[in-house]
Amino acid sequence: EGNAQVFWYNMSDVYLSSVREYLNAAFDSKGISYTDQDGGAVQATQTDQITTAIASGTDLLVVNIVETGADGISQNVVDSAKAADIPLVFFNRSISKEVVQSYDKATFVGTNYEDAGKMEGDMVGNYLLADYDKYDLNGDGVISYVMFKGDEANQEAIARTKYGVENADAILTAAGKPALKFYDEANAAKYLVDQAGTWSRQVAQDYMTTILAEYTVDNKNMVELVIANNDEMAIGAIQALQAMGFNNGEGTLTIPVFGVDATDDAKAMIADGFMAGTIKQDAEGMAEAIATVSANLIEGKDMYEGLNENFTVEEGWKVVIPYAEYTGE
Amino acid sequence: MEAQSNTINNGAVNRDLLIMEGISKSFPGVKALDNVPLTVKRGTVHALMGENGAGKSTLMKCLFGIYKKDEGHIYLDGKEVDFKSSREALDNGVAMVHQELNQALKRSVMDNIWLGRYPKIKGLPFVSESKMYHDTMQVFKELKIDDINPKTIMSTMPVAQRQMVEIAKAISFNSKVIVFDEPTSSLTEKEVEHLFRIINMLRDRGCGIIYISHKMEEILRISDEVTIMRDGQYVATKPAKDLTMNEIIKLMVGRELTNRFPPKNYVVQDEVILKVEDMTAMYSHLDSVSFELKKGEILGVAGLAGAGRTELLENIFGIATKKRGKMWLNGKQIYNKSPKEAIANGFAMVTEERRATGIFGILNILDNTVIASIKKYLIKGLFLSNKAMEKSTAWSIDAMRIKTPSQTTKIRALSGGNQQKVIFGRWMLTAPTIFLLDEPTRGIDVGAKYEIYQLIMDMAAEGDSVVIVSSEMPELLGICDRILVMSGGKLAGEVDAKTTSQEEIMTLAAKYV
Amino acid sequence: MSEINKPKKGIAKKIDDFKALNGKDKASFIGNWLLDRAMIIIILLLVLYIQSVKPAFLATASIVNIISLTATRLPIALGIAGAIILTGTDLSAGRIVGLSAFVAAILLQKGDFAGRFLKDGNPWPIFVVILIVVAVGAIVGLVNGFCVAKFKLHPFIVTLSTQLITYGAYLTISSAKQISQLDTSFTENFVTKKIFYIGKQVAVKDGVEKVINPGTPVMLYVFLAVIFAVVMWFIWNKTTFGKNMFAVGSNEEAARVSGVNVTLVIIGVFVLAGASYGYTGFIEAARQGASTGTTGLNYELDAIAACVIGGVSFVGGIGKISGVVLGVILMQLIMTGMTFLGISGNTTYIIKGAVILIACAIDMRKYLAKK
Amino acid sequence: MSEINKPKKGIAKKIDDFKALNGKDKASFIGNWLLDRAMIIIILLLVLYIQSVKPAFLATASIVNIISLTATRLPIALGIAGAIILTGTDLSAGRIVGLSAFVAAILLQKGDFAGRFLKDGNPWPIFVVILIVVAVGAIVGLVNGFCVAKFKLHPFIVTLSTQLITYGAYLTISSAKQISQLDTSFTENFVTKKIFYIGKQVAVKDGVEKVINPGTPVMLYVFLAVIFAVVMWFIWNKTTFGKNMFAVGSNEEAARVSGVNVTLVIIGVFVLAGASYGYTGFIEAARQGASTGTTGLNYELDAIAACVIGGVSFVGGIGKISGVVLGVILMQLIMTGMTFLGISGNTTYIIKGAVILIACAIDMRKYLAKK
Ligand SMILES: Nc1ncnc2c1ncn2[C@@H]1O[C@H](COP(=O)(O)OP(=O)(O)OP(=O)(O)O)[C@@H](O)[C@H]1O
Ligand SMILES: Nc1ncnc2c1ncn2[C@@H]1O[C@H](COP(=O)(O)OP(=O)(O)OP(=O)(O)O)[C@@H](O)[C@H]1O
Ligand SMILES: [Mg+2]
Ligand SMILES: [Mg+2]
Repeated sequence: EGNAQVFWYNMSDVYLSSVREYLNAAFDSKGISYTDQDGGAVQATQTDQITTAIASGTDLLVVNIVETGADGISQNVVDSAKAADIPLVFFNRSISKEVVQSYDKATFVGTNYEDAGKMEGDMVGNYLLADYDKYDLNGDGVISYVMFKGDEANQEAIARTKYGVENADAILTAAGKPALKFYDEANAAKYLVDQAGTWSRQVAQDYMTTILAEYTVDNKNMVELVIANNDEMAIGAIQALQAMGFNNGEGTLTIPVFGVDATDDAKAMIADGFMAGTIKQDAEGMAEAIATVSANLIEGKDMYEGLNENFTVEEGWKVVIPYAEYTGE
Repeated sequence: MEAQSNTINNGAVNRDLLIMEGISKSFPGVKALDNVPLTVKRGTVHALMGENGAGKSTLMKCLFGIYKKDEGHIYLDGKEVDFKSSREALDNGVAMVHQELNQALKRSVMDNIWLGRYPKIKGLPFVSESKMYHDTMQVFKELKIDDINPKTIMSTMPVAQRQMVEIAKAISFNSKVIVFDEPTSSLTEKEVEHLFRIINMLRDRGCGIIYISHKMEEILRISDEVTIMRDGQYVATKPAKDLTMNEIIKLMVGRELTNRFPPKNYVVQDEVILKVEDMTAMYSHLDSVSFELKKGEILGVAGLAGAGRTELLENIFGIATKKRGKMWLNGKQIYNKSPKEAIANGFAMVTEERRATGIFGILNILDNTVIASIKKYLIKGLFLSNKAMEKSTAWSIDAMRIKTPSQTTKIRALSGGNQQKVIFGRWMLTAPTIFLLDEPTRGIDVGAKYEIYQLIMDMAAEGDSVVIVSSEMPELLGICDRILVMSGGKLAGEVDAKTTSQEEIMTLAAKYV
Repeated sequence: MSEINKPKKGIAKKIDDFKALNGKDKASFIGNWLLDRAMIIIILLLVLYIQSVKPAFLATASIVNIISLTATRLPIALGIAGAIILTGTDLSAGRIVGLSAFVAAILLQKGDFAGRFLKDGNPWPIFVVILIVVAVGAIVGLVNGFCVAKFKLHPFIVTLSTQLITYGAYLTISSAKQISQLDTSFTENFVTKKIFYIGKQVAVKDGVEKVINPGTPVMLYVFLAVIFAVVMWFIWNKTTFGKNMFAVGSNEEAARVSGVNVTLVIIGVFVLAGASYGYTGFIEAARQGASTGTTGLNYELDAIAACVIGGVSFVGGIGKISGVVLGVILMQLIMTGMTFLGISGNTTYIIKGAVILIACAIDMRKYLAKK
Repeated sequence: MSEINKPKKGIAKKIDDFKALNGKDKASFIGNWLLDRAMIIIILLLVLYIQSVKPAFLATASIVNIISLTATRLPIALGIAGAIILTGTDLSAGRIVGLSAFVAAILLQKGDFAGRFLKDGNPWPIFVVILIVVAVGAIVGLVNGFCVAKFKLHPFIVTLSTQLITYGAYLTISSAKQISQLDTSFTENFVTKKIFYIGKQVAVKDGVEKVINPGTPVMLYVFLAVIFAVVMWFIWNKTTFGKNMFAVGSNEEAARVSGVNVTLVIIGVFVLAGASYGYTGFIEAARQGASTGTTGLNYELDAIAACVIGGVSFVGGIGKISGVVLGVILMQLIMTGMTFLGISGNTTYIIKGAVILIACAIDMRKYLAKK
């Protein structure tokens, strides 16, 4: 029973579409009616939707906030929900502790958004150390890399871009190896960005093709590592590599490529040996946790009652869905 | 073409080619046509006459499928027709030269002529450019148009030539009925003669021609029958040879109009108000024109099409870029770099192309009227006063005798002549000391012309000066004090309007061609 | 003149006129009358429908919500309407809103907040900030107008370029940092200040006032938007600039010949539009309590749609303030209504698109020259 | 006619003509000559500059890369150009690409893939899929054209609506699911099939061929794009439809009274455009090996920019296939060049915006009617 309004940051997001599928099913099974709303990646749109939903008198707000990291915005949302006494579940895109704790009927289901990048960085570092010289194609002792950023201004993208390299460097330097080197020294930003902010496969593919036109094995300046903010961009890079005869499995030169999300495509790529690894976020588990918490809130029970014990509840405000490295089943 | 003319001449020779019966048409607020009949015989030129807004163009548009008539019947060759689109009209042998030039200016001459019926290469879905070119040359040769290259882009040609292209296009359809809606309003005498030759040829071929014009001389010269309309109603149809100019005017206007031009009862002062020296244009062939304009003088500018008369006015008024040349207003040098500056210096200008540079089609009469004098209506320099604007507009409607349902009517809903009057009124409101007029009476009916001449004379009598470019020689001779003749972008000479003759002017006009 | 012969005026006259028509004309008269009011009728039908399904729709809180949301979208639509009247468009609007929201936010960040963007310092006086932010918008508008007027480029391409440039500039200055922790002088005490409460109920008991129902607050920015609309109405209808704008939009060449400084008018329209985006940025920053990289993104599309729905035509020279207001309200009603009706995200796009299309098509009919 | 008096032709004549000019006219002649070729000159200067900084820019691999990327963007630009020639625009392009990429992807998903969107089944024959996908695009185009022609709505608002509707439809059908694991008959064996290798070196040693240098592959879709452009050239320049399109764009009223079926022409242009987006969707799905919710997003903006840079004017009735091709190349050069020059992030937006603006401004000068 009860009506929930679910606010998605962007309905075309691939990972969230699987969360949505699971969540819709979970709500159905719990008898909660729901409406999915699309913020279209614009915070103001979402904020207005939430205000309107509150005015329409819904029972529960489930929010996948657009702008992570700006407390002012999430605080506004919490304040309006609180004023109308409507319970609130944030999920997936992170919210700060203070904000969530300012309302006793609010909680957050998700991960720490910085973790994905950190974990990816760790995975990259360890992967390289396993056989450093093999990946150092030109034998100069340094691994040159390219980083694909999904969106210039997105906080998650910023964090993944930052930690994806920093954490790898930390592991490498601890092992006495030099830090990673961006393939193009002229590039001060040290990443290539999808200008449209869509984290898209096609953009990474176009970039990578362009890079491979200049950086080749013959020139001894080949790019030796690809780190992408998500699997889509990683796959785009792989497709460009494959077109030039790399990363085609056994017998071809394979440059390690890393992504985040563990999409079906990425898993298949990893299984075929085209891709090195990715970070998995458990969509089904997240959906299940959201549905459980939601039902509890609507019925006025304790929020975390009956939650799957795989998920830890951190300091009473956050249900942590763990990330996991994925390098093949 | 041969076969076509034969079929027209076959059948009952005397049967009427086109019969329109009881045509009615209303627009919001206006009954433009009220039960109007029109019968056109084979092999005749039928003139359609009436004041501005009488409904002539509307009647023709109902025939041509541009407007849907409310009531009435149309019979073509004895068969009832009701064209839903221009396409249908053209396919059934009705062609039309429209009152307002309506062409794809960015396309070439031949693209315009064959628009809607491009010839194809046999067996292929492709257009045959060569056939288009040859057919165009063929048409031009037949009509003796020898100065137009079919591949020229329309927008680069002077209005007169574009009008000739439009005429050639209408004729190239080999239609049974050809409508000419004020074809000569932008033609000079030379082209008019040419057009008449063409029309006579068409008449001999058995076509029925409907000819609309406000130029009386033309009507009496070319037409066999005349139908007269007034206020959307049919007045009379008579053989042309039984009519005189005054009779026609009387039927049109409903009252006697004895003089075509108002009497001149003042003298030009000696004082030079404007001196133009060595005026040369940057982007056109206007070359080293110098002249003086006296206070209270009406100065005519004559010349053939392309003589550079429009360019002269445009350079003076700051629409076109000058290459060199100086101007003095009352002895003080002025520059007129933009129309705004020119207006501030007391100039006003009615341009040649009403549709392109005159009217604001989508705006109403009031907005169209006050735009050039807008500052006048500010209260304390801040906000516009509706009352003041309405008052001025009312004055203009009244003074120009503009036929309109209200001040808030959109100007594009007015007849062509009435649009011209609105523009005239717009400039009168700026109270100019020097009024530049480029074909100001184009498309204006006789009655209204007289009123406009009167306004021009009144201005002159009050000491303001007027420069008037016109292709109507009688008009120049009738109202001007002095006439400049231009030829090939240069000044070919200057004549006294009272003592000169049309021949003298024509000789000068040909000096540099 | 006797009393009887005096021509009737106002409604009485209209009724007489109507009676004088014959049956067919009467029908077409009613048809036209309805057509002229198509937008209002569509809005009313929509409201009635939603209301019948969800009675809460016309509760005070909901109405105030719709009005507030309309108020946030109105200025930008009024600004962009000018560009459309000049047969143009303005794609840079959203990014200008973003840039100015950022400027407003950094100038008005809390003084004691450790993560301040401008290290050390205090929030600036709010009216100075308004001026600065409006100036920021106006400057980008100036660039737009200048390029359109001087290089004769179509506004579509000019504003597409400045959209990119503005966003690039924003990213460069801000490093994509979110600016939050805004001073309350800006947010609570100014923009989102609650001016009065609708439906507030107070009981006096034993000489002590007690609030029974807090009511729905109406905030200052709603009033600011109304003032903005009134000012724009005067500019459009009562100034020479406004008249010139319509003239240029209707026929640029004719306007030039009539002594209008076309360049100045075009620049003026874009500057005014830019200023309205700057103002919107100011309000958005306060409303959201932050400035981020997506602030303002794609605002122009809804604004343009609202204008066109409200009868501002791309043909140029046509448009009314009241039309724009109705257009914005309709756009807002669509969005709000769908939330009330529980329509889900994907369907929302379809319905929004369809309503825009239908509303414009109906509205357009009154401008069509009849055959 | 004697040999001597025979008028010279071709270049010889041009040189004579030039010599006949006086000094100042010569200068302006050269100026105009350069201006007419402004786009090519800009492109050459850009190439020379990047090449001087990064010599690899003009290596075979890089040139093939630029050509390939241009090929992917060309069809959509050629489609949208038609809409611009009609004084319109088309904002629905990107979403139509997205929808058709989705359709192509579900029809061509691997038969043995467990997560198939269409449960059980096999990939359809590739040519049937092309037809279906092109039809999908054409149908949305038909809706666009119909609304523009029949309701006299501006393409901006119509295509904004259909953009939303198309996206909504896509979301509804696909649930935003990513469709991947496409059959190789589609990808490797068709669209991205390597037709030949440039610079491939093979040595025969002991009767056995050995590849020394694999060379740079050129893929089928490059050829398809060339064929597409050639077909469009014929349509624009050699068919009645093409000529009518230009006439309608130049003066709709004139075309109508000349007996052109304006409605049909407008619908035709949008259908053709829609078909080109459908085709692009097909190619994109294969190139990326997947379809997602962002496939095609905002493609229209780059395409429109490319058209305008290439001299297709919003004034209507003006445009050339060669111009569009140059425009797309320039847009591609900007993006590729910046990658080569190591320009990234914020600055790319600014540079892209500025180059579009400058290129258009220079190009526009040759169309300005001087008075
Ligand atoms: N599209 C329209 N909408 C509304 N009214 C119109 C429209 N077209 C014509 N009218 C009105 O119909 C009447 C007849 O106009 P029409 O153009 O036929 O006159 P005309 O005889 O051709 O005059 P002119 O000699 O000035 O060309 C005028 O009063 C005009 O205002
Ligand atoms: N001999 C010529 N040399 C160069 N340009 C010419 C020549 N004849 C005509 N033109 C072109 O024609 C135009 C001049 O026509 P314009 O309109 O000035 O003629 P006009 O004397 O005003 O006649 P009207 O007003 O009757 O058309 C100029 O734009 C010019 O480019
Ligand atoms: Mg007429
Ligand atoms: Mg002229």
